Amino acid sequence: MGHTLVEKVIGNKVGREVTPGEIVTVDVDWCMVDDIMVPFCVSKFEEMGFKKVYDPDKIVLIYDHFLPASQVDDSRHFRVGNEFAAKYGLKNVHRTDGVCHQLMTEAGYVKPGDIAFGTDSHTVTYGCVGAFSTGIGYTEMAGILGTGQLWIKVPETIKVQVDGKLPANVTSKDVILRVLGDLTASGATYQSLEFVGSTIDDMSISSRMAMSNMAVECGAKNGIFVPDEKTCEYCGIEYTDEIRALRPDEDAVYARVMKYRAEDMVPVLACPSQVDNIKDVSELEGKQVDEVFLGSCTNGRLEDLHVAAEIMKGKKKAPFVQFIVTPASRKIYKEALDDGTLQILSDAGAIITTPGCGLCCGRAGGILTDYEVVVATNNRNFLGRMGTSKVQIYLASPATAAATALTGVITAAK
Amino acid sequence: MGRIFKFNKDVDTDQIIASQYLLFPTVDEMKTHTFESLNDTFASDVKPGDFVVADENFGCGSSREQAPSVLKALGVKAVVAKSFARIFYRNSINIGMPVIVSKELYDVVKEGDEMEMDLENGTITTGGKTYTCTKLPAKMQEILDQGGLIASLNRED
Amino acid sequence: MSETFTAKIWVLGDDIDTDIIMPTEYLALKNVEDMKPYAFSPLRPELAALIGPGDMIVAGKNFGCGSSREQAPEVVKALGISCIVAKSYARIFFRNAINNGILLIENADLRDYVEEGGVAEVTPGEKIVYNGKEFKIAALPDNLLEILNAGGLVKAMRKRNGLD
Amino acid sequence: MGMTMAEKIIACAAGVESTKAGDIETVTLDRLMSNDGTTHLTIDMYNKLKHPHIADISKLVWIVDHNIPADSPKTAASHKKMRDFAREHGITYYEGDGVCHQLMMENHVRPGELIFGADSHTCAYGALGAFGTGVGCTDYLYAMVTGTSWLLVPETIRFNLHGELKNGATARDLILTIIGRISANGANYKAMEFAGEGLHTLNMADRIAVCNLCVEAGAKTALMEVDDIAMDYLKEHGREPKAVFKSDEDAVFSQVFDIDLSEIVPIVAKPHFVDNVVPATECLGVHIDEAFLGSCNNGRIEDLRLGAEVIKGKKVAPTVRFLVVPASRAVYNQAMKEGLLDIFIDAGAMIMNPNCSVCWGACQGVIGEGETLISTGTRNFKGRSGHKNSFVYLASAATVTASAIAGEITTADRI
Repeated sequence: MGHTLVEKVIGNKVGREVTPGEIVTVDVDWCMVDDIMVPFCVSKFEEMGFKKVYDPDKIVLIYDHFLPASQVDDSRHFRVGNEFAAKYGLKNVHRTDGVCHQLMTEAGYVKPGDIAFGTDSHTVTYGCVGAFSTGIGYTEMAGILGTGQLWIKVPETIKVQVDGKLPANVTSKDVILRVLGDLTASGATYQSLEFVGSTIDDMSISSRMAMSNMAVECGAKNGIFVPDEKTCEYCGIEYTDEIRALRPDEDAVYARVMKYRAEDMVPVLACPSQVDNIKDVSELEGKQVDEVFLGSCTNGRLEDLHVAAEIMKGKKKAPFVQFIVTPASRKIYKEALDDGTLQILSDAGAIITTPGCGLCCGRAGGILTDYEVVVATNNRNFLGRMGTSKVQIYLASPATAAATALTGVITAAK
Repeated sequence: MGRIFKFNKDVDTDQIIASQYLLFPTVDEMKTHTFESLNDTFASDVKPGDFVVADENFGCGSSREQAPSVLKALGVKAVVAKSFARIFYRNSINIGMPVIVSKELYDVVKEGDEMEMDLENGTITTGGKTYTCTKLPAKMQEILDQGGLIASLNRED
Repeated sequence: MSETFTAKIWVLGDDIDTDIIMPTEYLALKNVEDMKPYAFSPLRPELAALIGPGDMIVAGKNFGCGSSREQAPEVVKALGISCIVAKSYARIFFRNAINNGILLIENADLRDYVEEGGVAEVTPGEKIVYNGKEFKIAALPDNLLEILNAGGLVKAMRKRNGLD
Repeated sequence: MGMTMAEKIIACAAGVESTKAGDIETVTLDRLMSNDGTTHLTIDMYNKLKHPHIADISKLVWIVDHNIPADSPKTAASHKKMRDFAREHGITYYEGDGVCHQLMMENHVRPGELIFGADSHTCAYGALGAFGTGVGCTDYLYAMVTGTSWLLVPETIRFNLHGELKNGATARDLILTIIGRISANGANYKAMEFAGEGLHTLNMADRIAVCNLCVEAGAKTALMEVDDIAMDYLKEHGREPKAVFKSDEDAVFSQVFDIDLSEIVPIVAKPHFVDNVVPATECLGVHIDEAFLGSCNNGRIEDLRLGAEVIKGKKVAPTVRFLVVPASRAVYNQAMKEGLLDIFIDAGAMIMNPNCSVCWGACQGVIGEGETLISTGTRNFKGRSGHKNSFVYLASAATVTASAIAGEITTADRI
C-alpha cells in the first residue's frame, strides 16, 4: 500500500513503513524554543533531573515575541536563555534576528525530511520544505532536550490539491484561508495536510510557508509540501535522489481529498473571531478600519513586502489609519532595505518596526482598543488577541492589507 | 492633623509616577503606582490629609502633570519641600494642590510625624513648634485660591 | 485514576482557544499562580474567581485550539479543575494537558445535555452520570495513561532519571 | 537697560516694549505642542469645560510618539482619544512619524516664537532661537482655550562658548559637562543662553542636543543666537523666522560661564541623576545589557552617522541588545539613503520605528531587574527605562555605540 508524504518522512526516520494511527518514537532533528517558553522549559528540564542536553547543536533558542521588550520582566526570559545556552553549550541562539519560524528554515536549520518540534504552535511552518514539524508544550520540549526523542501518533493525511493559475490579486494566503474555511477550525485535528497540484508547484517557498504556517488553524498536526528544486535552492542543498523520493505514492491512502481550481479563488478574509469564519473581500468592501498590520511568520517575508510595495508605490496610506510593517527577520529587513521596498513603504507612511512577532502575539506592536478594526496578515484573529475582546480582527493577504491601508476601508487589491 | 511621608532630594517625576502608567485612561487608575520605586506601600498607606515632605528640587524631570495629579488624587494635602522643580511647582498650583516651600521643616521632622498646616497664614505646626513657610507669589496664590487654573475658564463672566 | 468523583460543572462553547484560556499578555508572568486570575478573561472575566477546586469544565468541540502555550493547561490545573469533558480537543492542548496530569474526557453528547452549576458523577474510563442519565466514555490509550498515572511527564522523566 | 533674548521674546509675545526678569507677563503663544504622554488627560479636562473652545486650531500640533505602536489596550484607548479629537477638530497631527521635538524642529519651530509643549524637553526649540518651555496639561489646556498664558520672566545664565570640540567629544558631552557643573537644579526657573564664537562650530544636531538637555539643570528654557547655520536649516525646511533676537550688550545675566570647547572630553552620567557626571574613562568596563542610540536628544542623522562610523564592519556584542531609533521618519529615510541602516543591520543592531523608545521607558526595549543600559536618551532616573532596580548611564552616540560593541562601557577611540 502506498504512503503519503508525512508517512514517508516519519517512516524514513524510524526505518520502517508506518501506518496512520500507530504510535512511534522518533529521533528529533531540531528543537526550537522561543523566548516566551524558555524559562518554563528550563525549569521543567532541571526538575526532570537531566544533567545535559541530548545534542547542543540541534537546539535553537530564538527570542522574538518580546522584541523589543515591552514589560520589565521580558528581558528575564533572555537572561534565562543566555544562561541555559552557556551552561549546556548551545551555540544556536538568535537574540534579535526575527521570528522563530522564519529563522528555522532561513538560517539553514530545518531541511527536507527532517523532524522538528517547537514550543510554538506555528512550528508547522517547516512543512514548507518537506519536513515534519509541529508545536508542543514546554514540558514535552524539556523531555526532548534531555532524551532527543518524542512519541507521535502517525497522522492520517488530507490531500489539498490546487491546480491552475491564481488571479493576480490572490495570494497563497487567500488559498489557505479558503481551505481553512472549508475544513473548519477543527476539521483536520490530528491529521496532516499535504499540499499538491500545479498551483502549489508554481508557488515560491515564501508562499508555501504562509500555507504550512496556518495548517494548525484547522487543528492539523502538520502541513507539508513536496520538496522540489526550489526547496533545495532555498535550503542551499543539492536536489538529491533521496529528496526526490520524498513524495507521496500514487496509491497513497488519504482520509480526504480536497480539490480546488486556482482560477476560482478570490481574495478572502477571516472575520472576527474565528480563523474559519471566511468571507469574500467583496462582501466586506467599504468597512472602515483603524489599523493595518503587515508582518508575522505567516506574511512578513520579502515577497509579502514586495506585494505591498507594488500596490503602495508613490501613494500614501489613508490618514488616521495606522499601517504597521514588521518584517519577519533581520535578513528580510536588510533585503527590503537594499531593494528599495522599505523606502516605498516608509514614504507611504508605514510604521516599520524591528523584526519580531510584533502585533501578532498581542504584547506590543500596535495593540488596539474597544471597537477598533484591524486588517492583519498574520495567522490568528482570536478574541482579545490584539487588545481587548471588542477589537475586530480580520485576517487577509498582504495584497488586501496594502489596498486597505491606502483607502482606510476594506478593499481588494486591483 | 496629617501624617508625614518623607522623601530625599531630587525626587524626580518618574519616581512619583513612572512612565508605564502615564497612558492609563484616568488618574485614578494610575494613583496606586505613586512612588512605587521609592516606597511601594505609599499608595496604600497614605490617607487623605497626609503630607509629603521633601528635601531640595522636588519634582524635577518631566512635565507630566500626572505627578501632582496622583498625589492630589490620593488626598495628599500639600507637598512641603526645601525647593521645587519649576514645572512640577506650576503644575501643582494649576491643579489646586498646595506646594509649600519651607527651608526648615525637612530637617526637623521624621517619617510618620504628625503635622498641621494653616494655609491662610502660611504656618506649619508639628512637635509643638510652629514654622512659617515662604509665601506663594501673588499670581500663584490667586490661581490656588480659585481652585486651580481651569476654574477660571469655567467662570460665567 | 478510576475512582468515581463528583464535580460541579462550568459550561463553555466550541473552539475555546488558548488565547482565551490564557491571554498572551499574561504568559510571561513568573508563575502560574499569578496567571490564574486571568484565565478565560477575554470570554468570561469573572470565571476564574468562581471556579473552585474539584470543579469540571464541560465544553464543545475543539477545546484548546490555537497556540502551544502550556500555560493554558497549567492554569486550568492550578484553578483546581478535576477534569475537562469536551466534544473534541485540539491536538497540542490535549498532549499538554495529559503531560500535566489533567484528566481529559472526550464525549460528544454531554455538553448539550448539562447546565452550568449542575453536578456530574465521573468514573474515569467508564461513564459520566448527570441527572440520572449515563454517558459512556472511553479509556485513554496506554501510553497516555502511563504518563497520567505517573502524575505527568515531569514525574515520569524524574523516574527515568532515577530521581524519584 | 538692555534685554536678554528671553526677555525680548516674552516682551514680543506679551505685546510690550520691554520686560525684565521677575516680571509676570501675559503672553500670546505662537504654537502649542502636545504628545501622547498627557493629551488624553487634556481632552478629558477639555470635555468637562463649561464652554469648550479652541482659540486658534492652527497653532496646535499633536504628536503620538511615546508608546507607538501601542503596547496595551490602555495605551491604544488613549491614542484613539487623541486621534479622534484631532480628526474631529482638524488639529495638525502626527502618529508614528517621529519624536515630537524632532518633528517640531523639522516642521514648525521658527526663531522668535514662544512655544508651550506638554513635554519638558520643549526647551530644545532654543536651537532655532525660539523660547520653548514644558508645561503640564492644565497649563496646556488653558493656553489651548485662551491662546494665552502667564509667564514669570526668567533670569538668564549665559554660556559663552569658545574654541572647538575635539578629543572625540560631542555636543552631548558638552551639555552633560555643563549640567554636572551647575547641578540638576542649577538653572531652576532660569533661561540658559548659549553664544560666543564656539557656537558657530556646532551644527544643528549639536545645538538641539544642547538645548534639549537644559531642562535637566532645571531650566525653563534654552536659547541660542540665530546664525547662518540656523538660518540655513530653516530655509532648507521651507520656513522664515518670526523674529531674530539676540541679547543686548548691556543685558543683565544672573551668571556668565566661559566654556572652552576644546577642554570637553567624553562624559558619562552615572545612575541615577543627570548631574552625576564623570569622564567616560572612569566608567570603563561597566557591563551593559542594552545600548540605545536615539531620542529627541541624540537620534538625528548626525548621531546615526557617528554611530555608524564607529560600528561599521564590527558586530554588537552577542548578548547586548543595541537599539537604534531614528528620531523621525525624515531621519530614518535619510539614514536609509546613506546606507547607515545597512551598517547597523549588518552589525546586529535592532532598528526600530521612530519613537521615544527606552528613553521614556514604558515599552520598546525596557530593561529588566538588575540590567544596565547605556543610552543617548535624556534621563537616567531610577527606573526610568524599566525595572525599578535597573541602571542607566547616559553618554554620547559615539560612546554608546562603542560600548554596544564591547559589551561594556568604553569610548570610541578604544574600539
